[in-house]
Amino acid sequence: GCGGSGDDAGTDSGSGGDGAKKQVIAAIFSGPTNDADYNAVGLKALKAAESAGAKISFSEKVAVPDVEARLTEAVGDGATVVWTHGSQFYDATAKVAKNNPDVNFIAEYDGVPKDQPANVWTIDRQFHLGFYGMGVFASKLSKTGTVGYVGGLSLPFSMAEVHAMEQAITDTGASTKIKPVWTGDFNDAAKAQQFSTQLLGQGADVIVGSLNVGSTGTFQAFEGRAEGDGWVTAKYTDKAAAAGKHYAGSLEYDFDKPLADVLGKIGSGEEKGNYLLGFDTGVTIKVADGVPADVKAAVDKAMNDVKSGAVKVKLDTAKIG
Amino acid sequence: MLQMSGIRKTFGPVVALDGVDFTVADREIHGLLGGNGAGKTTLMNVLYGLYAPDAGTVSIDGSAVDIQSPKDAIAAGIGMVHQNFLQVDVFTVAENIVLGTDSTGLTAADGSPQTATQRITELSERFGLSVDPSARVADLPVGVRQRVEILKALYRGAKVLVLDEPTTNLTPQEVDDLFSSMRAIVDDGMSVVLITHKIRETMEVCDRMTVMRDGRWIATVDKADTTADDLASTMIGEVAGSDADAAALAEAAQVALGEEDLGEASLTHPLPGASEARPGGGAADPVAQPPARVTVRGLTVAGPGGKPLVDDVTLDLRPGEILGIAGVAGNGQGELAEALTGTRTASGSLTVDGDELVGRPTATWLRSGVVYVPEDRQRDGILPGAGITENLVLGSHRTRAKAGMINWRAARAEAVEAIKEFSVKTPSAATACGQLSGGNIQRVILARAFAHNPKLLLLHNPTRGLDIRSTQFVYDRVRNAAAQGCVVIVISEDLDEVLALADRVTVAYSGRLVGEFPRGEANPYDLGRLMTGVGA
Amino acid sequence: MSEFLTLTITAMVPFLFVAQGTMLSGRAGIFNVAQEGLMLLGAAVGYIISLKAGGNVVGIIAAALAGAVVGFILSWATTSLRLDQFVVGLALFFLAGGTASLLYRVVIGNDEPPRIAPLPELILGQDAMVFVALALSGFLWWWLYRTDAGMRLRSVGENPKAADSLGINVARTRMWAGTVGAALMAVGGAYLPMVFSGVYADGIVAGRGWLAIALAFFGGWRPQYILAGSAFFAAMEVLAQRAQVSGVGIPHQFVSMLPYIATLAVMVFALRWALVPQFLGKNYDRESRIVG
Amino acid sequence: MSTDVTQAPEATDVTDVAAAPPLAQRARSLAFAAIPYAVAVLAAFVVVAVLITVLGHDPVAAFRAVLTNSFRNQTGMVQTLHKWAPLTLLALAFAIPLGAGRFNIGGEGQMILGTVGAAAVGITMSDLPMVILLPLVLVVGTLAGAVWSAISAWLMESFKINEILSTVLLNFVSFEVLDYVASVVWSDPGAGGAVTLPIGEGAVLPGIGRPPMHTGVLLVLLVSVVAAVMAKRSVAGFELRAVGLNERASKLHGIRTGRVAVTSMIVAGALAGLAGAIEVAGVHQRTLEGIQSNFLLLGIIIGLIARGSLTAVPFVAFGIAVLEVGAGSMQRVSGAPVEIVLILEGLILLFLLMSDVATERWRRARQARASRAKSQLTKGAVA
Ligand SMILES: Nc1ncnc2c1ncn2[C@@H]1O[C@H](COP(=O)(O)OP(=O)(O)OP(=O)(O)O)[C@@H](O)[C@H]1O
Ligand SMILES: Nc1ncnc2c1ncn2[C@@H]1O[C@H](COP(=O)(O)OP(=O)(O)OP(=O)(O)O)[C@@H](O)[C@H]1O
Ligand SMILES: [Mg+2]
Ligand SMILES: [Mg+2]
Repeated sequence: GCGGSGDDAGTDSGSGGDGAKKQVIAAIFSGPTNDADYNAVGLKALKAAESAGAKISFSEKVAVPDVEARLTEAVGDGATVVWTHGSQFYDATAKVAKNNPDVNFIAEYDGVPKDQPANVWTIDRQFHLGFYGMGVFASKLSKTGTVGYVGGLSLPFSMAEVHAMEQAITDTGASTKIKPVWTGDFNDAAKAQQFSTQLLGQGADVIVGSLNVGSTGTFQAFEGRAEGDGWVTAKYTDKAAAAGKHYAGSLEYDFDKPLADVLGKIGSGEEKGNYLLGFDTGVTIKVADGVPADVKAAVDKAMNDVKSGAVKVKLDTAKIG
Repeated sequence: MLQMSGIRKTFGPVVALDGVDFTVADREIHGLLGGNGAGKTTLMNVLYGLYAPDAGTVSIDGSAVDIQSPKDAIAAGIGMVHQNFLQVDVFTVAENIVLGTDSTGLTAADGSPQTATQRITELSERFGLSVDPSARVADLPVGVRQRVEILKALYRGAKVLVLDEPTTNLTPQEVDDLFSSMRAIVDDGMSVVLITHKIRETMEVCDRMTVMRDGRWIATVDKADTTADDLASTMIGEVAGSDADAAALAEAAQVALGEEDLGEASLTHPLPGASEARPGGGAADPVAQPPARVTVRGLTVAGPGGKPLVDDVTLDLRPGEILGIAGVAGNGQGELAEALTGTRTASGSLTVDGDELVGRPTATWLRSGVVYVPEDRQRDGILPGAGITENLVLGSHRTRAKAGMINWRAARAEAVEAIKEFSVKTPSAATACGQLSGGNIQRVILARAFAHNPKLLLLHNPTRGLDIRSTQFVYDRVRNAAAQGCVVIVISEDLDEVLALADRVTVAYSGRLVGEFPRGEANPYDLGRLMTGVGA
Repeated sequence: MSEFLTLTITAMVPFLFVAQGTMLSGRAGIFNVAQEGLMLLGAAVGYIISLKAGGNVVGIIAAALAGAVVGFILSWATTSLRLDQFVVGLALFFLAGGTASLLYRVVIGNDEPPRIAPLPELILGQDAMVFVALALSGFLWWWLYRTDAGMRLRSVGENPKAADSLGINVARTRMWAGTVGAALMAVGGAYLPMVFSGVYADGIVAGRGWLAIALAFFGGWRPQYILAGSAFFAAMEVLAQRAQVSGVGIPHQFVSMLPYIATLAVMVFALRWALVPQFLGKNYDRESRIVG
Repeated sequence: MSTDVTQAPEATDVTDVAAAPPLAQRARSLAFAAIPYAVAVLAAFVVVAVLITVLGHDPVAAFRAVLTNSFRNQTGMVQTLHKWAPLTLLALAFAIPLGAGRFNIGGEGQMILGTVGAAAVGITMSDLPMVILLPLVLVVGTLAGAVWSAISAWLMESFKINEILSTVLLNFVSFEVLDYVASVVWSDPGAGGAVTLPIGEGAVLPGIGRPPMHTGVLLVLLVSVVAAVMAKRSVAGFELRAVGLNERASKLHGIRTGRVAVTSMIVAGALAGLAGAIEVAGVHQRTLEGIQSNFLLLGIIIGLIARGSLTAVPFVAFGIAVLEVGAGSMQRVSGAPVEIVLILEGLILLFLLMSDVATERWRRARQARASRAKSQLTKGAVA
């Protein structure tokens, strides 16, 4: 033990404040918020919440083993809503949430978790939906009929992405082949460059990146190729400026609306729920200008089909490779 | 030409030099004498710029020089051969010699400097210091490495050459060669400072001598104005004033003086605590011979090229017997010593009190009372970074432990006792052993060896680098142990030492033991022939 | 040139710079363990300066200077103050890594980072730094084994006391070897954004600094073997990637172990070259009798 | 490297070496010894404060977070102790082989294997009752770590492969092992990272207090006491140190040096493995990518700051844990960029080491003055 004298001093300091229900939001990000990627998207949403009147604070570059400490401290400092951006943080979030029933938590999770605490909202990113569209996109773009998929870790969501792309190809009646590879690190651009180069060398002419800052490596692999000779896509943000002339577009995620929606529900007393991320709630495939119009049309159609329910994308996390 | 005055140097609480004055004249060989820890090495290290003095000045040819580093010393014409060689093992002889000089003229041919090689060859011929410039120093015997050290200094055009106990590592022949080289060097216009414990050597080669004691200058004398005995008593100091002590030190002084007729001397003047008192009595007492305590049968150490390093050694040693093994270095003594003490793999048999030990781990040998005092004390004898207490515990740490735990309080108390008993010069029992002077390190090793209550005690060059007083102390201790029934083997390149101590003398030659002389029947002449492979 | 060769060479270059830098410091006795941080700093500075000054050459020089500053601190703290080389190295790893991120944050802000121009190809489809790295390896070999200064440097790493007793300035030798070595490490880092990504990111080094230390040991701290070792390691890496791209039917995690396990396997059969400078990582104190 | 030897009381007279100084004096000298360290930390803060101010944030808030986070409530303390436990074990895993002159840079890989072993048992045998499962989880984790370091030890003894090389490479191999286990074998499909399924209820280390501190902390406390006693007093500890100080001499005096070195590596691996098992059973209830955090580097730093003294390791580890826990919250509290933390930690380390040198120089200068004065005095007396 560590001294039996104190009752927890910090916990209720926040709730006793001014009568207005001003939310105090603390966010946890896994990487640097200036990554122009997943964490930047998170910070943007947080800033939007601030503009809407909330008080905010955040920690970035938080490693999984440290997240519990950061969460507890945030609660201790009077946060009323704590948001962990990245589904690797779900477990710790749920654990801290159970210990702090007075505080609201927002976590991310791919699916619906078991034993979700009563004060936790989850955001389900449903990456497979987006990648269904990417499957159509890549398949349409490819002239060689081989598409490279470059992932980081071979996680279940990554498997689901590849399977969704395969489903899209089958649904559109194409015979495009997907070659998936995993670099072992979402942020290692050098590895991504090497893998992409090899994929291109092995006949792929479209690279679909499912990486974070490692994606710059996939762009670099096209260095020295003529314009129009192959395409590369990205995830999470618009990367047109960094990617160069082979950039076909990106599967973009915007958390402004999801976060605002969930905060709203929490404000209105709905403390637990699952928020689904999809083409109707902030996800979009943004196609670059140079891409042929028929491709763009096909992508738009795919997005609409998924949104309307005309197409059911299977969540398949079966192992590949 | 060289003058050091008022040199003071402290290491923490230790005052190593206390206002020392020292002068060297042109073209002289100047002996620097003194007991262990007297500060000889420290004084020369100050001269060479390795130690910054707390006070004092150095001047050369009348003008003061500021020596901050060896670079300055070299520039001032000072060369030094250190007590422990300072060589880069993986470099060749030539590379070691030219290292640090300007423009060595390296060629691509064999990585060794061409012009430099010429100069080295020329120097080595002129001063009789033959070396192979392209050999790797790690592969060379100590004698040659010694020459490399001297050549290093000569190559840099030293005017004053300091030799710190150069003879401890050399065979008698090599010592003679060294001395003639020194003469040649002086004839060439240089001066030499020779640090040694051997009065014979100083009397043989030096023009003047300075004696130091306890970090202070005691006396500087001309060879013409002194005798070996005078020098010995000056070195030993006030204590020598009392008759009892003087008598006790006489023998060691004799060894130090290196009197040629020592073999006889030891016969005609039986020394205190000598053979008669011992149970085994060796050859001097042929009537009541107890059975052998240590038997060695066909002990052999395989060598790399098929030729064994130790070749079929067979011995029977009675309790209390002291066996002396003489020999020129490099005849397998080191390997023999290690084989006899279980620190090197060997075939054959060795029993102590009937227990077969060959093939057992070293710890078992130790537990059976086999104790080894190795030749290279820095490398093999101590844990330099550990305190004296820990060093004294080394080897007995298992036997003294209870339930796997060592009682350090008791060990410390014992260490304090041992430091007193063996007169180890140290600020405390916790002082790192590596900081002690060469002689004091040996005292620690001996204190540890005797604390084991050995049944077989093997000493390899036990008094190398020790001053007269310490040497005598070792001899007394060895005889004492023998008197209690311990079998002692003394391997030494110092013939005088072997003759002074041993009941029986044999010679190591090319991995074998050749010849055997009971006490008193050995004479240096016969032994010398065996040692060089002429006799037997 | 075949794709395999090209990929191997490009993968080798950063390792080569960093491992040779490690070797150069190490042969003088300075065991630098801040590679990971120095590479990050080199990458950040190289990227930022290339971007702002509009040229890769300036970027590389700036990266080298930044690395040199860190190397100077390491050398000074370990020679003049005799601080523990390992701890100082790790402290500088934190400092350099932190500085890299901070610089990037302050200069680039939250915007999407613009890409810098890649290193132009020189001949054979290889960029100039490839040739610089190869020439550097050759030069280091020549310099270490064929010049007086090289011999002096080696003596300082093998037996500083002997070197000191011959008038060689141990501290000064270590100072500049540590400084230049660190500069090379930073150059190795600067290569990454210029060739692999076009931009800087915190994850860009991804453990390559630690691998470079292993490669210095792998190459027995000798420039010629480090060249061979880096080439071997890079080739194994590319081979493992090739296996995954072609699909070999084993989980890619096991395929990715190849370079590490192959390196260990080679070491088993190559005991002979596994030398380490005697005084690697040990500070020298002239007045101490205890070696190390 | 052995402090036990070199830090012994400064006695000038051999006879009083055995006597320890009185307690009060020791306490006072301890307090004095702490001053330079405090100054060092302060200096680092001053430098960083300037930086924070330049960047437009509030340094006072930042530092309040760093220093008080661990102590302001029980939560902070529990977090600190949860960090302390693996840090101490990893520091021991570095310091123990260091005693024998071997550099174990593989604590990270050994810890990862420990988490994998622990998770494997905890997941596959999740139905077993706690009395069986929990010890099994800890033991298997420990063994897995030991096996991993045994590979390096074997390569070191049998093939003379430098242990730095092999441990660094094996760390990279262990990342792949963890990746395979956490994203293929027992992957948790909902987690957005490489995370395994949770271990069984019976594999969880019980907590005490509120918020609960896992009992692994007590286990580590026990381990560090045993390690300290063993290092100071045991034959094994002595042999370890002897081998590190002079391998040849140790061998000649009956120590099986190869065996000592190998054992030290394996013990180190076992401790790192235990750290992994405790992280699994006490903190995460699963293993996951990144679970090793930066415990390896911090462990090395702790081991080196403690100068290989196993007694000092837990104390230094506590200091580093306070810093780590505090520094982590700095950004959220003050808004100062997170990189500042790295810079602060680097500076604190550098200044800590420098303060050592400064103290030593100051002490020597004082001693030299004193001894000169004394010699002047005696000379005067003689004259
Ligand atoms: N570097 C050092 N650090 C600490 N103490 C030292 C150092 N060098 C010498 N001393 C101490 O100074 C004293 C003089 O030592 P020095 O080596 O000069 O003696 P010496 O006359 O050469 O003895 P020996 O004949 O045994 O070699 C000794 O007490 C020794 O312990
Ligand atoms: N006769 C020679 N001709 C040309 N080059 C040589 C010759 N001998 C050695 N070298 C080169 O000199 C360098 C040192 O050679 P060697 O293989 O002996 O290294 P080493 O001695 O083991 O290394 P170190 O001296 O660093 O311990 C190598 O690059 C080797 O190729
Ligand atoms: Mg001496
Ligand atoms: Mg060589």
